[in-house]
Amino acid sequence: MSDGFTIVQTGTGAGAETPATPRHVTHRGGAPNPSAEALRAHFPDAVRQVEVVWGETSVYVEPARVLDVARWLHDEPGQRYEFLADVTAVEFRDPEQPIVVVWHLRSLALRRFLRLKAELPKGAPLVVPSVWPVFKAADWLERECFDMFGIRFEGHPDLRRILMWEQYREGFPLRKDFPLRGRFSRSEQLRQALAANPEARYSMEELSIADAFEDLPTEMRQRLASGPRPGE
Amino acid sequence: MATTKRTVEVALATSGLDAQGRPQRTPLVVGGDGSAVALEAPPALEPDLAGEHMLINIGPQHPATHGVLRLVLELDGETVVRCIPHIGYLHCGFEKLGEYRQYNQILPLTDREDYLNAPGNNIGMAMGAERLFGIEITERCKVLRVIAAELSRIMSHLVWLGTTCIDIGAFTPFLWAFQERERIYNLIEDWVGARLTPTITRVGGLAADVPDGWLDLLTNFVRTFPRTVDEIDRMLTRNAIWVGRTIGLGVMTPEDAVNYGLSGPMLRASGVAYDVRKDFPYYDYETYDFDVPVGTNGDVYDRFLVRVEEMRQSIRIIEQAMARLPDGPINVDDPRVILPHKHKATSEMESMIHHFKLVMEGPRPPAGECYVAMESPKGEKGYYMVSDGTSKPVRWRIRPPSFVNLSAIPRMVEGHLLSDVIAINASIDIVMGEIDR
Amino acid sequence: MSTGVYLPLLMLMGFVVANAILMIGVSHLTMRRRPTPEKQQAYESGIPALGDARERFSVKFYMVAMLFIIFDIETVFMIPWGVHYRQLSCNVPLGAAGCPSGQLSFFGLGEMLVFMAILLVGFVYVWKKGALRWD
Amino acid sequence: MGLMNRPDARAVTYDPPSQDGWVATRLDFLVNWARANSLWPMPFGTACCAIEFMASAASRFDLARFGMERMSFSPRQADVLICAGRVPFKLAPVIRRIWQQMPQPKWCIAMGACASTGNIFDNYAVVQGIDTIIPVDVYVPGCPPRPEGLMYGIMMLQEKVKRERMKDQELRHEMVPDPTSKLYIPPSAIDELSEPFGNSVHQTRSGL
Repeated sequence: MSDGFTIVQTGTGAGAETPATPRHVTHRGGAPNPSAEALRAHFPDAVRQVEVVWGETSVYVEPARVLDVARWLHDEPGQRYEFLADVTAVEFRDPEQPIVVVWHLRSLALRRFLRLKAELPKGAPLVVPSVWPVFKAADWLERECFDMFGIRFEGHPDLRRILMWEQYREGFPLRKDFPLRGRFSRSEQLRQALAANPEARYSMEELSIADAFEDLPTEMRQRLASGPRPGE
Repeated sequence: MATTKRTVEVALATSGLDAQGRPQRTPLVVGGDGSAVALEAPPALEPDLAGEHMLINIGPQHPATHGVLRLVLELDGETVVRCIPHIGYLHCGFEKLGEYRQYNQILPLTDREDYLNAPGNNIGMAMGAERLFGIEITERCKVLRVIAAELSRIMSHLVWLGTTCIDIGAFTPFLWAFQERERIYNLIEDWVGARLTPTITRVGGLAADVPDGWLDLLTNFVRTFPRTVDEIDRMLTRNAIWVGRTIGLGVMTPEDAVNYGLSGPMLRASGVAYDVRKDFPYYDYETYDFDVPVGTNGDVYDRFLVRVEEMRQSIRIIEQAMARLPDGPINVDDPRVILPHKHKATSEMESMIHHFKLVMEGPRPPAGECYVAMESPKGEKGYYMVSDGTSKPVRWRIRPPSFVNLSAIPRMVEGHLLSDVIAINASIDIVMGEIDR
Repeated sequence: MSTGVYLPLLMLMGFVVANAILMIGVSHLTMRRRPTPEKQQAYESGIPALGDARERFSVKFYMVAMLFIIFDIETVFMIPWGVHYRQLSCNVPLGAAGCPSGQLSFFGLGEMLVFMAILLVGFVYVWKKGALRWD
Repeated sequence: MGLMNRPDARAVTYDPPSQDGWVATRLDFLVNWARANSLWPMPFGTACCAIEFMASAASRFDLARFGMERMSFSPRQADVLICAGRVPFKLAPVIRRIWQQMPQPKWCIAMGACASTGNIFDNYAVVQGIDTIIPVDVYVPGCPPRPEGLMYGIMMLQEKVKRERMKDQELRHEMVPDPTSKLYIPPSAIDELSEPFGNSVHQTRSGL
């Protein structure tokens, strides 16, 4: 039994801001986070735009370069953004505006907050590199983002639906074109939910674990062996 | 790219089929440096003596899963070889509902999302909306919100303590904890009228001011509550069964804890002293004198110690907050957000217009976005709101601490015994309403 | 006279057995069976169970169970020995409680020590053979 | 038939052929009295109502007074399924399966507005009332209902249990869902039951 880890204090990095309750935050144009300038210097082509809204710095990044930026922010001794707070997406009401994927990062050592944004035009397929190799926290966050918005994260080990059941037919609920009460009638929704066949409750891994493969009815076995991976 | 067991596992399961058409599977284990290493059969036993792995469901309807969580466990005898959590059994589309409601109508949603920390959620959501409007709330409202947040933290820790004790086998602390909870319920019921879903705040202020005589009840509670905490502490901290069942379980190293995005008591028990009230303070928390308990072993026992100590620190904060509670209005007098007073609305033309606009359309923030984080009993609870100038947000995102904490459960549970799975799962303090939103 | 001693014992056994039969029998007779396919299936927290429970377990579980039975019965033998320990320690068959001075012997104790030594040999053998090794 | 509007006690109807004999009524009384006062609840607690259910089972609002403090988490020994909390569609097959695995006689209390009618969650993810899935005996309103409200619901259920007669046949029927659609009431009834009402009718998205 190890005799305990050494306690990691926050705000020990050089130039860490002193904690203070933000007062009179201006709507736009506050002081940007120093990391934004460092990012613009280090990735001139990847960083498109930096804006400060209500005191928080947002950096618009080239979607393809998100993983490199995240890895640099995480490993760079001057930045040390080791805490990934959230991965989510925003779809605006007018259809032309692209879907924005948002990463919230915190540097505990320097007490800094940074928001990375990647704009995905609606016409093209919604694909973004996954930051899972750098932040293990992104595993479920990205699965939920896929489940709710249909954004595929390349490099994610196990991209399946996490909130809805895997054979969910109605599409991606948080998209603006998805009606609030769902596309089907209530009885149809209930019928689909109740009729979800047994293997819908077990993912492929579990079936292989239980070596229960031969217990399954034959027609399900063919479907499993040949059918598309659920959530594809 | 370092592949882990799941990547290779899933690939194998789908493509590789052996002669009888069954999926071929060689169990793989994450090596030290993250590379996948084949798990050879334990050498000690002859191959034909090795038992087959068993798949069991600690499913949605289970007394020890603190809600409708489902853990599928692959067991070798009693040892957990792999744990696959399934969530989503309480997914009620909160974020979709948020896009159809005005800001004051979203507050009742926050009560029902993390139902153990309802006042705390209301405060977080109101803080986010006020940042979106650019409003500064009054001093009295700030201090009352600090009191409500700390009471809510105590309530949430009491439910966690009660249910974890039942999971590990002690029933009496559950009754003690709920007896104290009923006393906090009485306080909040006197204040706002509801017990579990009070919706204490409004955008720009509070639902109601504290009734007179309430502070004496609060003083009485603050004076007698530590006695119960000491009683529970004395019963559990050096209890051989409790210590035996919790020490050394589900250990998370500080680097892993930060990388897996853990926050709150889970992170502090692993030795990382990150507390949103100290590092990204709000409502003048930096002026309150309280300390942040930090564990050094990152196991279930340390999480217990951290949470019990946090209850005592909350009492200290409430005492200081009561001492500095100023008089004055609780609502900011900004007509865009708060309804003007009754007689002004019926006498002055301008107030009537404000009254009408607020009631019909609801407050309308300028276009913009903001992410506001607060220290909920489970961890860093964030509200990310994007507004396009209308009275209903474009996106209302909740950063759920127990969702991210729970995602680390396969890492914590594998290798332990079946009964330890229950103790580790209880130590994460999960609330399924917040996880599945 | 000798059967009188056992009569209450037999009555107790009879009452116990009758009680059990009555409880199961009456409820079996009056109950209306309504079997449905779902009711017959196994309950596993609300999810259809997969695979069956009769998996092949590692042998170490059975080893521990058997060894427990052996050493448990050893302790069972100690109970009657403990009750009659005083009689065993006297050369003279004893009516009253006391043992006449000078007649004390350690026959009872010795007898049990021999019994335990034999089992101790068995225990050491099992230990060295590795049956108790768990992981 | 709430407790309040009991039939007028003074009016006595006496019609010997249609009523049971002395033995049957006494046996009914004994069985119903035993069942009503020892209902073992199966707490199907999903969300906030589960916390209020725990509070009513704790020492201040003691459920033990109704003989209900023995929570049976397996359907095999349960008499009452208390659905405390909202039921999403992903959970619908689970609650249906647990209800079917409970032995007769069994009853169901839908605790809270979410279990009774889907409450504010009138959206794609939540079942609009568990009576579209399983037959419900008592609906307890409230969000969450106060422990006193839950106890009033329990007392009404006990009243219902005491009124049952062993000879009336259509009491203890197992629910047989339609094999293809797996619904036990016609789809039109489900759509009509799940129709939005009250505030959720005009949940318009367009921000004014």
